[in-house]
Amino acid sequence: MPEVNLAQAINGALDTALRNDPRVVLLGEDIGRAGGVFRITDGLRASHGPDRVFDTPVAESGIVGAAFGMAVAGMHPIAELQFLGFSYPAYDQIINHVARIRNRTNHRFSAPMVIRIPYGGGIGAAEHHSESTEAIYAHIPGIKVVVPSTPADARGLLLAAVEDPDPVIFLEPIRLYRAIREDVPEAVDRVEIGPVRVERSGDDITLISWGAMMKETRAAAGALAEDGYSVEVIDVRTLAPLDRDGIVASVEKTGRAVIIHEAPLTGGFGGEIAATITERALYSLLAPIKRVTGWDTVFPLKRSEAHYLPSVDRIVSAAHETLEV
Amino acid sequence: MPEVNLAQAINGALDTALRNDPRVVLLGEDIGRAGGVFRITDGLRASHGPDRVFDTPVAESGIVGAAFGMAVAGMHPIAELQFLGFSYPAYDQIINHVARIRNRTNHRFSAPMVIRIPYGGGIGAAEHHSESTEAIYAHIPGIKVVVPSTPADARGLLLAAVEDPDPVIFLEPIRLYRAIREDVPEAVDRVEIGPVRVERSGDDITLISWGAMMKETRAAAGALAEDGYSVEVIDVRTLAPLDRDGIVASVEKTGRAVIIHEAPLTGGFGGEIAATITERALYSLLAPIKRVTGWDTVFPLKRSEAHYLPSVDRIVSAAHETLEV
Amino acid sequence: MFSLINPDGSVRDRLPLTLDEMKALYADMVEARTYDDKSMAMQRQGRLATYAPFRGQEAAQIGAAAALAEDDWVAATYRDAALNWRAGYPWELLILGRTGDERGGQVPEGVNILPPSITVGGHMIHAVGLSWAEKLSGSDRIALTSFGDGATSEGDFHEAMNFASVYRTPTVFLCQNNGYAISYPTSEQTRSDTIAVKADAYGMPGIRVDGNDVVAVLVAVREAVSLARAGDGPSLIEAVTYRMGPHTTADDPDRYRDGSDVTVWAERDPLERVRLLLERQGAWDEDWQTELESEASETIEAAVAWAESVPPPTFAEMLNRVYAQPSPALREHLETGEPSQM
Amino acid sequence: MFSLINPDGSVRDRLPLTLDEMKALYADMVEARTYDDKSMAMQRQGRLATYAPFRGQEAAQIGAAAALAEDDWVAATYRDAALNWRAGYPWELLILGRTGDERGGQVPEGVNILPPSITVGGHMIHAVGLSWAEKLSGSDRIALTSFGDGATSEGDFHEAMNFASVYRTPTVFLCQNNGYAISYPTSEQTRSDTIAVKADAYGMPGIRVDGNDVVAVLVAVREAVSLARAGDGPSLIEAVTYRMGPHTTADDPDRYRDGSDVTVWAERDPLERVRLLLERQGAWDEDWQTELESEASETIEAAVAWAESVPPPTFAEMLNRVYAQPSPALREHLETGEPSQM
Ligand SMILES: Cc1ncc(C[n+]2csc(CCOP(=O)(O)OP(=O)(O)O)c2C)c(N)n1
Ligand SMILES: Cc1ncc(C[n+]2csc(CCOP(=O)(O)OP(=O)(O)O)c2C)c(N)n1
Ligand SMILES: [Mg+2]
Ligand SMILES: [Mg+2]
Repeated sequence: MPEVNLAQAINGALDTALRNDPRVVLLGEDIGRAGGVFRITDGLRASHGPDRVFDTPVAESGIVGAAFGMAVAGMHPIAELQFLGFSYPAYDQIINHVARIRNRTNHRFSAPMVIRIPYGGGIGAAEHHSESTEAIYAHIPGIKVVVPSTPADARGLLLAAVEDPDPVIFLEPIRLYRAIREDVPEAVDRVEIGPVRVERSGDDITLISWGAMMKETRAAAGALAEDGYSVEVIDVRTLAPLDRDGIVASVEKTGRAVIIHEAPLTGGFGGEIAATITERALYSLLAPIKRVTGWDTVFPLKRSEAHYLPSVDRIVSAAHETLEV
Repeated sequence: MPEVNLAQAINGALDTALRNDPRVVLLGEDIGRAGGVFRITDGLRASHGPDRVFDTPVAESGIVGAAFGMAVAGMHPIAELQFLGFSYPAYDQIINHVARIRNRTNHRFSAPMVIRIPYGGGIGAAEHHSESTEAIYAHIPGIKVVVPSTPADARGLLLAAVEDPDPVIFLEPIRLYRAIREDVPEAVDRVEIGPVRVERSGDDITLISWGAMMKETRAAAGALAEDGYSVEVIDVRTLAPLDRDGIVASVEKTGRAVIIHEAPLTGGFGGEIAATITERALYSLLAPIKRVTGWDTVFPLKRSEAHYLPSVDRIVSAAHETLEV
Repeated sequence: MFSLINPDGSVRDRLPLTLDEMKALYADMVEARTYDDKSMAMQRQGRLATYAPFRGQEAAQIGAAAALAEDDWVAATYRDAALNWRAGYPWELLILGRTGDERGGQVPEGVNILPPSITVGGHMIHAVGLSWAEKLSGSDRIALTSFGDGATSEGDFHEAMNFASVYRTPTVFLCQNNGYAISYPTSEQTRSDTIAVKADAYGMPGIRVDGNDVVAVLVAVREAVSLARAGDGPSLIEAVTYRMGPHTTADDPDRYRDGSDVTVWAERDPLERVRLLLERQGAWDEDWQTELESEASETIEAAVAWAESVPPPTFAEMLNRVYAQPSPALREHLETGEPSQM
Repeated sequence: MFSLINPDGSVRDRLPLTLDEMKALYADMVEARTYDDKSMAMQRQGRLATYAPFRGQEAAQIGAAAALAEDDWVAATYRDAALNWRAGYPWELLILGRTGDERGGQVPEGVNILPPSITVGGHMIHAVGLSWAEKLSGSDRIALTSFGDGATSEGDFHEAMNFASVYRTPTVFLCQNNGYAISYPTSEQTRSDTIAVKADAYGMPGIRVDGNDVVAVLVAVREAVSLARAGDGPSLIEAVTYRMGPHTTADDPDRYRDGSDVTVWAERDPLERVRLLLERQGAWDEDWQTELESEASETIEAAVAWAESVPPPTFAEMLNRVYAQPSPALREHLETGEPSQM
């Protein structure tokens, strides 16, 4: 699978999972004949049959609840919810059932399943199509929350998610689906769910982000490097479980951190990361931590989108303020 | 209304609201004839009639969605959801509709409504009855999130919520319903939604909490005072909008902070507060901020409840560690 | 299935409308189709965000809206521009919304129409709440909610139908069964023979009507509106129609349907049968058609021009519409946030 | 309404059961009632958390469970202890659960019963998924889900019914219509004449059965189970019954019902009619009754004794059951968290 984009990497991983494990089935709205609204499941119904890849009624709670039942009965379903903004009707099933079955049966039953959800803005989409509410999932014990930002991670983390004994929310950055291509050998099988990926090493400052915002974060790191700074970039990749050690180790080294996410500031997952750093690396901090995030508003429509999304400039200037302390 | 507990204060505020404003109606499961599972609406159907106080089918999305429609049409509905753990079926309505109508119509329509929800553990209740997932609401732009911890605040904040032009989630700490009595004159009309309440002034350390955990926080403050420390206690009261200035001012004075909440650590609202302090008062900090919270697990059943709930001891020892830096 | 006008323009029964009223309905459908065509073209030019065309559904939408009083409530969907417009939503605001501007939802005072719902299923209960409030306040305003076949699979459909029947709210449920929820055919979405029959589960009247017959829809919705206004509670109307175009401009229907149905339904075109009917009565000619089309074109062009002349929302506007008064965080954003470069 | 045994013990039709089978059903109901009474008493002594009694609903529960195969899936509610037990859930684990211990949900291998659902409505779709998985894997296992009248108001009921019918999953939907959702009477929850009729909205067979007639319930559920096992899809059974006790030990029914209905339903007691039937056939006497009761008492006492002998979960146990492997945060909690004083 050389040189694929993120969308193709996910398609390939789904194909591999369906091929390797008869317990894997796919279900979701328009994922069969139409191949999904982002074509992520393109061709899978044709190659694996209508008894492996199911189109479903428009009923998110039903999709997740049915997949949950299947998982408890021993299958490894992969459900797709069409957009993160349409995952909320399934929130009750996820928090009250999917996340809890192991706990409430003391391991007797479990729900090895994946819920794939495209998320994030940047494509001028309609209302509810640009959500970045990962924080409401990362807070819930019993599930894992994974957000890849590269084709290789997408493939590796998805294959790991499918094999994970616990349920995994797999968030797919819409605006990166076709933004980056990279060589993803089929042999890249699993990427461990948990550890952050240090994408770039540096000594002066740590930029911390995940998913779609990695694009701007990388660009900001490049710009700062041109200004002569040595920048470390961390792709968190897994919000739950959170690799606190990985993050703290980096900030202990650099003494400075900027956290970048697309969700609104207040209650965003950046708060957790900033709190963690303060608790564990206070004496290493050379400057206040900064968060560069979406504003405390509803993700806007196309004409205001550029006002909302954290820009490379905002990241660079936050980094400068941090560096100049 | 002299010497009432928190439950009675809320009942009294609902009665006042129904009396003062014909636009106010109440709806929810078992709130009418039965007076609510916690008897918070006791007597209100009898005194205001079945056209003001509605029992509803067991359908949380329906309750919130119908209340939303009523609010858009000019009423001021107060919906009750029976427990925070049963609010998730309504999450989609709250996040996608209630919180957004003003934004998506540029103020043409709005949803002046209150959603009352008992929350929190400590009474040995069944699964889903002890949730403390305030963080998933406090992150959502367009709504306000209020959590009283005293009878006077409960009355004052509820009356303010009813008059608020925007939707308010009103979280009621179950285990404080009947725990404290206080004199609540009927004249106490509104307590502004927003500002924190400095419940106790001190110079050595700030304890920050809200809602049900205020009880343990108060006890811990008492214990620390006996040990000779001067303790400041902040009742956040309003999680959204968050009074960052109030919190930062206190920590700038004391230099030390312990944040206490019942929800699991990771992604809890304490992260936001700790992040805020680090961003704005880093140079005042004399010690790392500590969070004393629930563990990263599902709120347990009765026999494990004492393992889970943050105890006075845990708060006191976290404070000691902070003070001894 | 209740139907009054055959595809060839002959009628099954006396129509309860004057010729002028028929002509007005036809003119409205022509205007709506002009809007739809224009929007498809604009989207292709990058001037609109994704667009969901309603071609083929004009009769269902215009017929339903024509049954409403001016100040009735409407809660409809992204595909219901014709319905919303006929109910009072100005074209220019519908277009402004489709350019990706929240101010498109800011309908004039007196127009009681919620912005088109993008979530499938969530808005039906709003119509229940709106009309419940009217009932409680003693007004005779009712609410109509329009939704697709796909929306009937959502739990929210069930809760809305149940609340409406339990509280006997003056609500009209209009389902435009256009054959698909994106790629998923109605025939697979449910095992009930019709959508109308689902009303039985709520002890509510349910009727199936030819959705491509503007008069049949008008009559059916009028009946439901009268029941509601008279205090006799809600009804469900299933308007059987067909989505002639793609789901949205981002969709490729060839992936899930061959052209055969489209051909069949083209013969049942909702405009054509009224044109034939009028022609039979000597009330249609080419000149009038040309006049209608050019007037419609001008109207829509003017609406487009207006919408495109609206300056984009400022950074401050974006932040000032979340709450009645911006929160402290929003006030900080306003002070310190750097407006981005558009 | 389908019914076979009259309240006076006379039968309407030949019963498809042997006398021994009838006696066994009776014995099961006696054992269940013993458990229920005992649980009420224990809760009053503070030995159980809130308890939801099923008195009056024994026939619906025992009859339904008796129609299942040993390894069929069951997804039922907090009120379904009798059903769960008869389907294989050990009393001692049901009791352990009610003392407030998650290990009560850890049923033995081979028992395919989910822990009692506390959320209303959420678990029905699980039965759909469970049985769908069995269908896909070619097994002939089916799933039964039990729920109350109140649960039919939730959107999740609709989605579960729809998925089951769309995918023709081998699922049996058993609604125990016991007259109330806490304080809210069934008659107000919906405007449909029955709950069974709601099946029509899904093209699914629906039947209404006397829920206090253990044989009628058994026959109806058996029929639904056969359909499901034969690949003929799901069914809905409405078992009409009455909750004789409070909603839970925290409830005071005097707030919302006068005693009159209770008196009426007391005459329709599900145990008494079988006792009368057996007595008519010379298959019941006081001695046997005493024997049944004392055996049941011993069984339940032993189960209680076992449950109460289980040491409370440790701090580590609490944290070790969230994931297959504890997360780093949980590992830290395990190291640094101070177990509280119980
Ligand atoms: C809650 C929710 N889930 C999924 C979607 C994505 N989606 C948009 S339109 C659509 C199909 C709706 O079909 P139908 O109700 O028949 O309306 P139509 O588009 O045919 O007019 C879907 C699944 C959505 N908008 N909202
Ligand atoms: C989602 C949800 N909402 C509300 C509740 C609170 N509650 C517990 S039982 C109950 C009534 C259920 O009535 P019904 O389905 O008829 O079952 P019954 O108790 O009569 O057996 C309610 C509202 C809940 N447990 N879950
Ligand atoms: Mg459709
Ligand atoms: Mg009931």
